[in-house]
Amino acid sequence: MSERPNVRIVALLCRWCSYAGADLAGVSRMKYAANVLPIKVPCSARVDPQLVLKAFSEGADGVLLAGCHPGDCHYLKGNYKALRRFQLLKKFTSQMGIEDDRLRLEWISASEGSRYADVVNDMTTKVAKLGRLNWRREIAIEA
Amino acid sequence: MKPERTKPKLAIALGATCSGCDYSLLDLGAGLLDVTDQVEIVYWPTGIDSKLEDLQAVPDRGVDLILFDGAVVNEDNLEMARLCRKKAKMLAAFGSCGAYGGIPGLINSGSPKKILLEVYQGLPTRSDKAEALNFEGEDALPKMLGQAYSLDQVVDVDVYLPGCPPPLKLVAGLLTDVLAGKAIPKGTFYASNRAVCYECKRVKENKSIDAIHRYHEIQPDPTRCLLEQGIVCLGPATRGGCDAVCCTQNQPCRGCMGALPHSEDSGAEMMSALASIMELNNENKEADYTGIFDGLNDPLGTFYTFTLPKSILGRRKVDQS
Amino acid sequence: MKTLQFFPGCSLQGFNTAYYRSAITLGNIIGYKLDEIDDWNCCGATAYFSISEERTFLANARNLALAEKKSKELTVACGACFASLSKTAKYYTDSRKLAYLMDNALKEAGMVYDGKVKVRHLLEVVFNEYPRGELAAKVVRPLKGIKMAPYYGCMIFRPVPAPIPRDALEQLIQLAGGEAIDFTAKDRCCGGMLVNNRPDVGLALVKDLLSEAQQKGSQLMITTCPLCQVNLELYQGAVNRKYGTDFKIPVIYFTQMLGYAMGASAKELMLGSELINSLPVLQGARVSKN
Amino acid sequence: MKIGVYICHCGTNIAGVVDVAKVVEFAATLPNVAVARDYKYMCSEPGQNLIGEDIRHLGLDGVVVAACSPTMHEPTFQTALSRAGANPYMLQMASIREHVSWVTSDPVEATEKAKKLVEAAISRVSLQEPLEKRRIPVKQSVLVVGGGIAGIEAALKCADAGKKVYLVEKEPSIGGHMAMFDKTFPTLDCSQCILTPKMVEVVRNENIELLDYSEVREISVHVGDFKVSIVRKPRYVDSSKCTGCAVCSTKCPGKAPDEFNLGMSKRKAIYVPFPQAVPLKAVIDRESCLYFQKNICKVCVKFCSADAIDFEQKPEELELGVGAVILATGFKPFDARRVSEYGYGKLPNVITSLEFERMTSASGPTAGKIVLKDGREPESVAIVHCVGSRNVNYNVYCSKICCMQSLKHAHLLKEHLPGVAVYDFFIDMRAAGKGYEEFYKRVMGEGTIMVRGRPAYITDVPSKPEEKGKLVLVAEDTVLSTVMRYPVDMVVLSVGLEAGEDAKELAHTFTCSRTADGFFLERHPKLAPVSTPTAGVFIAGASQGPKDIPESVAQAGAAAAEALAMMGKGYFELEPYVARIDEDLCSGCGICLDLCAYNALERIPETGLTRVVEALCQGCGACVAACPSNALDLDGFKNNQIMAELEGILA
Repeated sequence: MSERPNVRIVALLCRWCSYAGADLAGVSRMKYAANVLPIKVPCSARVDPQLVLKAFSEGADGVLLAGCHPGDCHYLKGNYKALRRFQLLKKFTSQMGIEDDRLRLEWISASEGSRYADVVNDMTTKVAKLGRLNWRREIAIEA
Repeated sequence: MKPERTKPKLAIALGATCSGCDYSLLDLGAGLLDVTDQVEIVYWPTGIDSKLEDLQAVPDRGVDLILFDGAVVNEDNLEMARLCRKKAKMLAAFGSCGAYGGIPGLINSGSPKKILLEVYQGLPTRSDKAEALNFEGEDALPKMLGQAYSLDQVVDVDVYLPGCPPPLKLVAGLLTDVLAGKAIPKGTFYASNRAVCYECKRVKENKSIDAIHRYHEIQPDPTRCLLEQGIVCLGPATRGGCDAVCCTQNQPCRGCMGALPHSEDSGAEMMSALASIMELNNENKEADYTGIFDGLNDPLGTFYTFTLPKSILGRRKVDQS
Repeated sequence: MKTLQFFPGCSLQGFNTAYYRSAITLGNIIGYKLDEIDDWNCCGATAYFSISEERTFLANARNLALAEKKSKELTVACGACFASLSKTAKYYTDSRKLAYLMDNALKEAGMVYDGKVKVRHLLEVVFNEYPRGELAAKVVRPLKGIKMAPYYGCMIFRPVPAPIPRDALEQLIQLAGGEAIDFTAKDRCCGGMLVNNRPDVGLALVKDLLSEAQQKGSQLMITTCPLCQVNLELYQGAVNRKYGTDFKIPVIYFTQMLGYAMGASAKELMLGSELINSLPVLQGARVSKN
Repeated sequence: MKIGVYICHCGTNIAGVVDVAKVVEFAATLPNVAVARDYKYMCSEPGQNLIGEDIRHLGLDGVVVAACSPTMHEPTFQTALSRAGANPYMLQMASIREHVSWVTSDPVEATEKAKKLVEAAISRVSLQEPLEKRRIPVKQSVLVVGGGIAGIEAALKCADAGKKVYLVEKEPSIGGHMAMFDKTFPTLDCSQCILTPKMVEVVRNENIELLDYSEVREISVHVGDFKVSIVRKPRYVDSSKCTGCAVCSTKCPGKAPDEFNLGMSKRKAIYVPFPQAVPLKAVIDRESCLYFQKNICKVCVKFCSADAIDFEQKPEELELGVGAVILATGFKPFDARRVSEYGYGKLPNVITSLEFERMTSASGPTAGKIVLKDGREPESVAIVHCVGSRNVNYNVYCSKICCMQSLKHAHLLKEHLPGVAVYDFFIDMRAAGKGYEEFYKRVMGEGTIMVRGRPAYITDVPSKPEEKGKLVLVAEDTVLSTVMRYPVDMVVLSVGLEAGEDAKELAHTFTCSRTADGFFLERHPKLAPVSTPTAGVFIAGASQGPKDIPESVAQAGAAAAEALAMMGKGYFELEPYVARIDEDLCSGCGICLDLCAYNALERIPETGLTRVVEALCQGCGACVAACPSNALDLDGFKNNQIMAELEGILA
């Protein structure tokens, strides 16, 4: 990444796979964009769509959901629910004019530190292309 | 003359509304007469012969209760909302439009400008497409605001009476409380704190659905939960108080009573719930969920019919163009 | 009828038209069409390569960028082209530095490459895209009793191995009715350019291959790479002179072999155009058939 | 609300990139922050005391530690809090090492990000509530999966500690790969001789229930009480009667390749896997048994004096409840066929290291003679290292044992056939281990020719007369940097170690993950090498990664210790993260009921509303996110807490 994009990406990471994967990226000293702001959740299935919408309305330019690979969910079947919710939510957010690249779901296992770094970098570049979302400004009450 | 003065003053004002809420009051039937006996209606354009001046004439905070129905989409609505706030001791967001933005709130799914043009010029039935809109002069159209707002997004609101229209027993409830001079804490909702399902008599067995059906596509079993039959019913995410009137009529709930307490966004709540139980029996590594929501072409319209302005995102992203 | 975006490379157009022609003919039989990419350039293999590998990647970046415009896949028949193209594609995704260099080079030419192209060798396509049963059903002229040496050459498996089992060619030979010898040298070096600039090394390598083929009694050698074909066939004389051997083994392409078994005419496959005519061997099969 | 904020330098790990002073200064300005400090090593004793002091003197009720990842030190600081009398769950960590200083090059960006994470932690902690760990009783029994050396060792250790142990082995006998070896490096003591006593002990020990010829079908993961269902395959021999005399197999006409000798010899349809097998009981293999195939014969029945033969035996299903699980499912040798250029499977005298082990073993197919397929003794043998290892086309990792194994083979060759010429082809000689380097020196001293180079290919095609009838290895001797041809009689391929075939399913059954190369993933590479993310499931031996015998044994001990510690405590402390339901908000819509993978949600018959069965709740929060009336919430991960963190992070 040549230019330093000022976009902010909230990453909701399941604590068993993806957060551990992010830790591994750290332990392996992989450098990636500082734009990503991690939040630890017990499972990708804990992520309430409201949280995602809130993130956007609070000023996030992108939201990354990450969980264990299908079949590897620490809670057996949480990530399937996350996947289905994501699909429906995505339909809605695109109706609301939020570009595709701003909302993303990835399976990142505890051993995929490099994958985490790559996803973050890739997403940062893509979101940076779209620029800031500045949601709050646009629903500010006029008059 | 004396009792006259002691009569509490009532006004019913309108924003962007179909006035359905007003008319629904007529369902009080003879009851309405009792009301009119006990209160002095200072302003109710749809009900009695009254003019804006009548309301303006009242001293500030001179009206005990103002029911404001309708969303705020243009400068007239805004002006009226502010006037009501000024004149009212207690201001009630009356109906789903007042409380959440309601149907007019759906203009937030696009840009007001586009919608104006569509309505006033784009309509296929209009011959004079060329005619320009005038927002100036005598017969000027009120200027549109950037988007639609619920009443409490533009002025302070004391109580809420959601519903499209609000269930009569709740309206009666509010009036009785006011007449009884009962202290009503700010932000009170005249609605249930539990979801519609609590009032819905349908049998709930097993919430896991394999397909979503449009209402006309199937013959729903009148005794079983509609959602379990694959019909998108917003009951679980919607305030009760309506006695599940729609579901009782074999119609899915469309969410007019709005989000439950502690919940900011009934639409998101419902999407999450629905997606959670969809294909629930098909959770395995090979499961392919692509296209399982193809039956739901318009989540926005389906889950935010009445609540878009009050939802978390509130409106569609404004395209920079 | 699949359409395969195709990179012929210099040798298929020049010295080894037989390979190109037979590839097209085979396609007409089993159902693919070769769609040559416009304005492709040298794949940078051979000499180029050993002088500046980086240049090779840049040259290929252009080919890949061209390819990407049309499709995410690029099929190649020449082993050398396959090696250098697939290598470039792999390194583009693996190495940030090379990706950077390639992007810049392309920018100069006002082109972009997104790293999406999958480079495939024709052998792999034929093997993976068409069920063996289906292919076998098309065989009308089984090459009964012909012993063949399946020779992959070194490039199909190096450095980016094509996703096929190491006996893919054997399987194809068998379904064509032929008999594949157990050719331990099947993926060894044919000498490449060394036959010219280091004959002592190059010819020795050619000799090794031929002698195993001969000792195991193969009447035909089946290749998947034009360079191998040339080295194995053209230099048999030189090898014989140098080592006092008596090799005389025709060397043909797997496309010709399959095409022939599937009933295409020698002409359509340019069979017989070799220096060591393969037709007597192939026709030998037809005779012994009944 | 009084919050203390503590920023760790972690030496230079954090302070080297993040401007700690700035972060402290910033934190101090935030609401509810009573004190903000930094310290070189927060996890150190003085660092922890710092927190303790402030809690006592300033009466902090919330603590934010910005340091390494919570995965690393959350427990440490939680303890620090409780020691000081605060509730351990009033802690929130901001990972400014793994998530900031280690991954961000630009100090400015790093400091900014650190600030954001700290602010988020502060606004979250101010909404956190005191929580109590849940105590789940732990069953006093262990399930050990796999009867190789690691499994045996772990089983014995647990049994010696007086715990009930179920040892499951899918083969008819325990012993695993070690039972197949002849000698062990570097001490060269006989593998069987040191293993068999342990194998026998397994059956002697009354605390161990050996479930041979059995497989784990499924397991329901409930911490402290795993419900395991095991299938016992039919031996068609009544183990309680069989004496292992093996008369049956001497008489049996049915023949099949002998698995234990890797098919180098034949065994009968009814057979005892190997002389030292445990249990020493016969087993019938349906495929080669004439009775099962043609419904004839029954010779075994005639000759079995104990009349133990029972053709009617059916697969048996057992249900167990155990408190801990130790996975010791071992490895699978790399399939040498995949390296086509070495011609294994085509060239008769190219064999694998394991086959060589059987050959040199006195009880093996050749009764300990090293011979070629035609029975001749080889005059020259080549040993090839790293077959399938350290190679992008197969496995990138080093299989660790092959170097020593190859050296051992070189030695054995010299021992069995004094005159033999031995070539040892290696890439790098990795002899790290006690007495290993010495052994390497010794073998070199014995005249083995070391060739530093990986053979390009092996062929039986001679290019000069002296190569006739030989196997020719063509390799570059990288020391002489010339390509050489080595004609030999026999080639031994030192095949690498791979994760077992069933590793994938096992990982899935026991809900533990695997590394990219397929071996089981430990919870922490340094600090929890035998634990898995699933509490109560431990790993030992080569199922976690290539290992030699001493390491496997050591690891088995460690796994046993972990399991015993858990059982010794008697209860398992479960994080207090459970779903709670507000019955005044629940409408009984039932959305949540079927979502729960642990059936922790049930309908209250009287009211029709939902209730949470705390003991079963694992705290994933799937129901919480689904609940459309926000009646459900998750302790420790409440909606408002996550929202607060979100607002803080985006502030």
